[in-house]
Amino acid sequence: MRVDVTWATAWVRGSARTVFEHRVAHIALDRQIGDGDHGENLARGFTAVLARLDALETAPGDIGEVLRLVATTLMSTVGGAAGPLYGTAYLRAAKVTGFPELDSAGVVAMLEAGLEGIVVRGKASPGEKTMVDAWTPAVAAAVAAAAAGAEPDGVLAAAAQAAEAGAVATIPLLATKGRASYLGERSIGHQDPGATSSALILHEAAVAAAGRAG
Amino acid sequence: MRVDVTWATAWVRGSARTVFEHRVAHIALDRQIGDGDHGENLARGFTAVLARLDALETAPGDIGEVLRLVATTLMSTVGGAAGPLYGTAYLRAAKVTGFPELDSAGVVAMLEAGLEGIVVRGKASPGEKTMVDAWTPAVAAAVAAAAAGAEPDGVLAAAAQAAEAGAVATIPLLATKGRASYLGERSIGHQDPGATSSALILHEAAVAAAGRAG
Amino acid sequence: MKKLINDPQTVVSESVEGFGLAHADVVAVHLDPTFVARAGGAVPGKVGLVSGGGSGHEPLHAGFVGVGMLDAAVPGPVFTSPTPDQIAPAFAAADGGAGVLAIVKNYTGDVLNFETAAELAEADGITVRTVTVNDDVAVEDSLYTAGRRGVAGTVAVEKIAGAAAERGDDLDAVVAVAERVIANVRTMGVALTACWVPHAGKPSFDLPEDEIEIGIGIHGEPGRRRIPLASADEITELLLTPVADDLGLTGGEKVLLLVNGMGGTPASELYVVYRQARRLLEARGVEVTRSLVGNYVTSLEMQGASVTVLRLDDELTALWDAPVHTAALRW
Amino acid sequence: MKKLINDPQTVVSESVEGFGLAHADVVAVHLDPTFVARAGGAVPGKVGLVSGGGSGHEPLHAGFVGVGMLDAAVPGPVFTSPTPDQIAPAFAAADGGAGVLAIVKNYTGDVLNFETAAELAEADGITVRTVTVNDDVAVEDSLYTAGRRGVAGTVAVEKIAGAAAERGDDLDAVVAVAERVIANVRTMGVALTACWVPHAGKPSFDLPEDEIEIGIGIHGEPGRRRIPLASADEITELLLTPVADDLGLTGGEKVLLLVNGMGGTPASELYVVYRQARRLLEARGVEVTRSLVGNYVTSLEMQGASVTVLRLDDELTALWDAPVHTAALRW
Ligand SMILES: Nc1ncnc2c1ncn2[C@@H]1O[C@H](COP(=O)(O)OP(=O)(O)O)[C@@H](O)[C@H]1O
Ligand SMILES: Nc1ncnc2c1ncn2[C@@H]1O[C@H](COP(=O)(O)OP(=O)(O)O)[C@@H](O)[C@H]1O
Ligand SMILES: [Mg+2]
Ligand SMILES: [Mg+2]
Ligand SMILES: [Mg+2]
Ligand SMILES: [Mg+2]
Repeated sequence: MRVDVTWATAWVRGSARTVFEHRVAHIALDRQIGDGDHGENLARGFTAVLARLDALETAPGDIGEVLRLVATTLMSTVGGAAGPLYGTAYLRAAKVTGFPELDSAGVVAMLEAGLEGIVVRGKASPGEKTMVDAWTPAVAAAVAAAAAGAEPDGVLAAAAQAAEAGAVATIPLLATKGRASYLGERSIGHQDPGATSSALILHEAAVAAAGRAG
Repeated sequence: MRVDVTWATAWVRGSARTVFEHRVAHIALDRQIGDGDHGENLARGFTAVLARLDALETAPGDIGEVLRLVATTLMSTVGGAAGPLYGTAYLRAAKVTGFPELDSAGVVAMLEAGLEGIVVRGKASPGEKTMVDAWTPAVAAAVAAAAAGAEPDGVLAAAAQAAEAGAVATIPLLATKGRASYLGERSIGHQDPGATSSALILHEAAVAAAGRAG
Repeated sequence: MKKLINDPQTVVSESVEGFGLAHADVVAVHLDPTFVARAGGAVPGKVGLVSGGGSGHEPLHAGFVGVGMLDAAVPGPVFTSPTPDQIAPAFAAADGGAGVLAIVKNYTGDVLNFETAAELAEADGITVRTVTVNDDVAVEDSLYTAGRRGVAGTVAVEKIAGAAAERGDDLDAVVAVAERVIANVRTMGVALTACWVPHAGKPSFDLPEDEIEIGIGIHGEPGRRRIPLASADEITELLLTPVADDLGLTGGEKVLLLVNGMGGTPASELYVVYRQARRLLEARGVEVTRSLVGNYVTSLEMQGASVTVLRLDDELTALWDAPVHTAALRW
Repeated sequence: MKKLINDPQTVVSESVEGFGLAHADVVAVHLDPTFVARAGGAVPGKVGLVSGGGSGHEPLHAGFVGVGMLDAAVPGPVFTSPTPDQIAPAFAAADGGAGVLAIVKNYTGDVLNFETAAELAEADGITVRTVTVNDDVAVEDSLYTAGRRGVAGTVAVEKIAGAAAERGDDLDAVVAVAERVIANVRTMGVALTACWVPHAGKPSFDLPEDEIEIGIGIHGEPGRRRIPLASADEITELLLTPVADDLGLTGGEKVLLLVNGMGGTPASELYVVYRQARRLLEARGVEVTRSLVGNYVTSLEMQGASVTVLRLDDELTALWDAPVHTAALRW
């Protein structure tokens, strides 16, 4: 139930696992409307994240420390569009999570900061068929859940579910940002790889919180 | 029945036809143990031969004149190994056929001169899996037929039949001359393209003589 | 798809290492983080030129490091932008005290990573200015996209800006020359086959035996549209026309014509394309005064080509003609 | 197989025409009969160098016409030797009064057609001497073949003999230098895919997805043997070992290492091969003092590579380093 530094580590390890498992699936999606490297990029990044996590001499003191490690590692190993976007998301999130534990408002703040980082870097609006289309409904759902009195794990679960729906909802969209935009009309009918990986990663945040509860 | 200048023209036109018809077959053979151009080379050459034949203002006066036209045309349009080899064969043959008509001895002399031209240029012995393996038995059969009293058309028919058998007999041979020799053992089991085209062309010589008789 | 590689994970580093060994007279390769610098280091007082991007476009960019062109190149993984922690040291290696020009092809990934690297370098006191190459006219309506892509025209930007830096122009002047090239260069490409990214195990797109993709980029992505295979002359016209139209060539101009191979197309075919592109330009009254034909900005082993036209003036021509000594371009 | 051509029958002439337009500063193209001569014509008093052979190996040979290398090149149809009526005029165009050296790759067709052309030229009073390049060690037992084939080593022969002619060596001396290169250069190649001759409509041989051909020539013919696909390092060892063995390299030698692409292999892979070839040579105690990596002697769009080693001495090195200005080689 507690969204604390142990949760953060579990989230990151879960994210790595899901990124490895979906490596081929992400490549396949990116091959349709991009250049086929999204799965490889994220797998390379999270391999490095795990390595740095395992190499730590002292356990991270707070959530922000974990997220900062993820941010700098992804920034320096992922490359492509996803590297700076995810990197900035984690970096911004790290800035508002310098605590041992988050309450529901803290979880919302973390997700809001992540989305803000993506938008600041990538300048995409909702509906442009990017990872913003997973993060925007996720933040909205988190805000609503917290307002309705949900616990931190419930807030994360709501965010994950909305992100997943948002990712699927990118299918009919025409891409106007990122590499898929070069395809014009031909980008319609395919799910955005970055929105897909975002939903999977947010799903792991909820799983990690639920797992701690169970 | 007469092996004269009309026959020579008919032979050349028949040769062109058979070369066009077997273009793909010769390419296929050459693709197995060479570089796949033999059919294209001969088709290009005989296309030029027909063009020059058609462009003649006065009909050729003797067999040698026809064969010299073929020789120089093939030499300057076929390229590859086959160009100089066939070119020299026709050139040598032209030298001994400066007559309106050939008797059986004349036909033998023509075939001997052709073979000699090929050997002088290419320096191949029988059994090296080249066109020499069609021409050598053809000359031998022509000599035998003439000695047995055959008419010119009979001499040509005997030569054609032996050439055909000689071409087929190249299949089990290991190539030691020409491009196929680079394949070593892998040249075994394939019929030599140049021997094959030689047999077809000699076949047309017999057909042209028989056609005149019929 | 068969590849002459050992391992998809190591192909870039091994290739860059081999490149460094083969061209030690021109470049010095740094392996961790990976970037390629001019042999002998930064030239004091000269503006440093840095470019980079995903690998798989060779000889771009490392093949253009050397006297008269780039001071450093930063290769990312195949078709994936390099990361800021590679780019920032390359900026530092290229800086001779007169500032650095970053030449970035317009892809979100490249733009974002170079932007972050520039921030890091600026924090270390290095002045970085950036130009973004966007010559691909296949992306027609750039209002609805991330803007036009940067493709083969990049070679012209790097060569000409490199010559300006080499003759001693300051950073503002080098930026201005680069921007002038960018404003005057346009490209359009065609793919006959897809390429195979080493780790993907699949072609970058599926294309039937009788169809081609018009308006491709250089990352193995599909093009803007698919058409039946046509003759080289017809295809060349489909490439050249939007290029010449977009440049507004009406006659009397002097241009550089670059026919660029995508990696797997024989040189003989590139010259067939060049012949027709030149005829079409001449039919418009445009004079081709400089030419380049070959594999310069590739997509691995993709079969296809792109046609690039750069409108020249006397200064751009002189800078194009200025000496260059790199692995892939030398005169 | 898709090709950027208009018609298999016209691809060579259109390509050569485009080549001439693109490189008018270096070459002058003659179209009927087809040959490519140095711009400005024969150099009086200089030995003329002429080479040629089937097309499909570009940039060989036309790409090597220019100052410091060939005076004329004669392209035949794809993979088919040119004819004497093309070659003889090329001899005449190259003759500056000091005689002509014909550089012929050892194929029956090339040998016979050049021989006939030399007879024609001699009849016109032009002295022609011929050297036959036969660097391909794949053809092991040359007693039972038409001798070893001439492949990528041809570039070294043309460059070095060209430099000797350019510095004013007489015909005997140029022949001697060319023979010395031929005696010291060896090559071996691999194909990952076959190529497609334009008029054939089929690949030049059938090769499964998991096999490669070792010991290929440059005419799309199958190699000496077929093996399962292996790593680049393993393949490179299969190529380099017979080359180094045949040259008898035991350590202490200085060599030129040429990694040549067959046309369809990306540059990045050639550098992976180069890296390993260089490591293997160094492990033998052989010093690589000169290098060349790229598509120089190709087989249309074939994927594959060849490894060439030339044992150098001081004179050959100096001649290799001498200035050259051709479409494909320039320094
Ligand atoms: N401007 C942008 N804003 C937000 N997300 C973006 C933007 N551009 C691209 N993306 C995301 O990045 C994903 C592609 O990432 P990746 O394949 O790793 O990088 P690249 O496109 O450089 O190959 C897209 O699916 C999209 O979700
Ligand atoms: N030295 C030779 N003597 C006789 N015939 C030869 C010799 N070398 C090659 N040939 C013949 O030439 C044929 C190949 O001709 P072609 O394919 O047109 O030329 P290339 O081998 O140059 O591609 C072979 O099938 C063989 O019959
Ligand atoms: Mg991608
Ligand atoms: Mg042949
Ligand atoms: Mg990418
Ligand atoms: Mg041939």
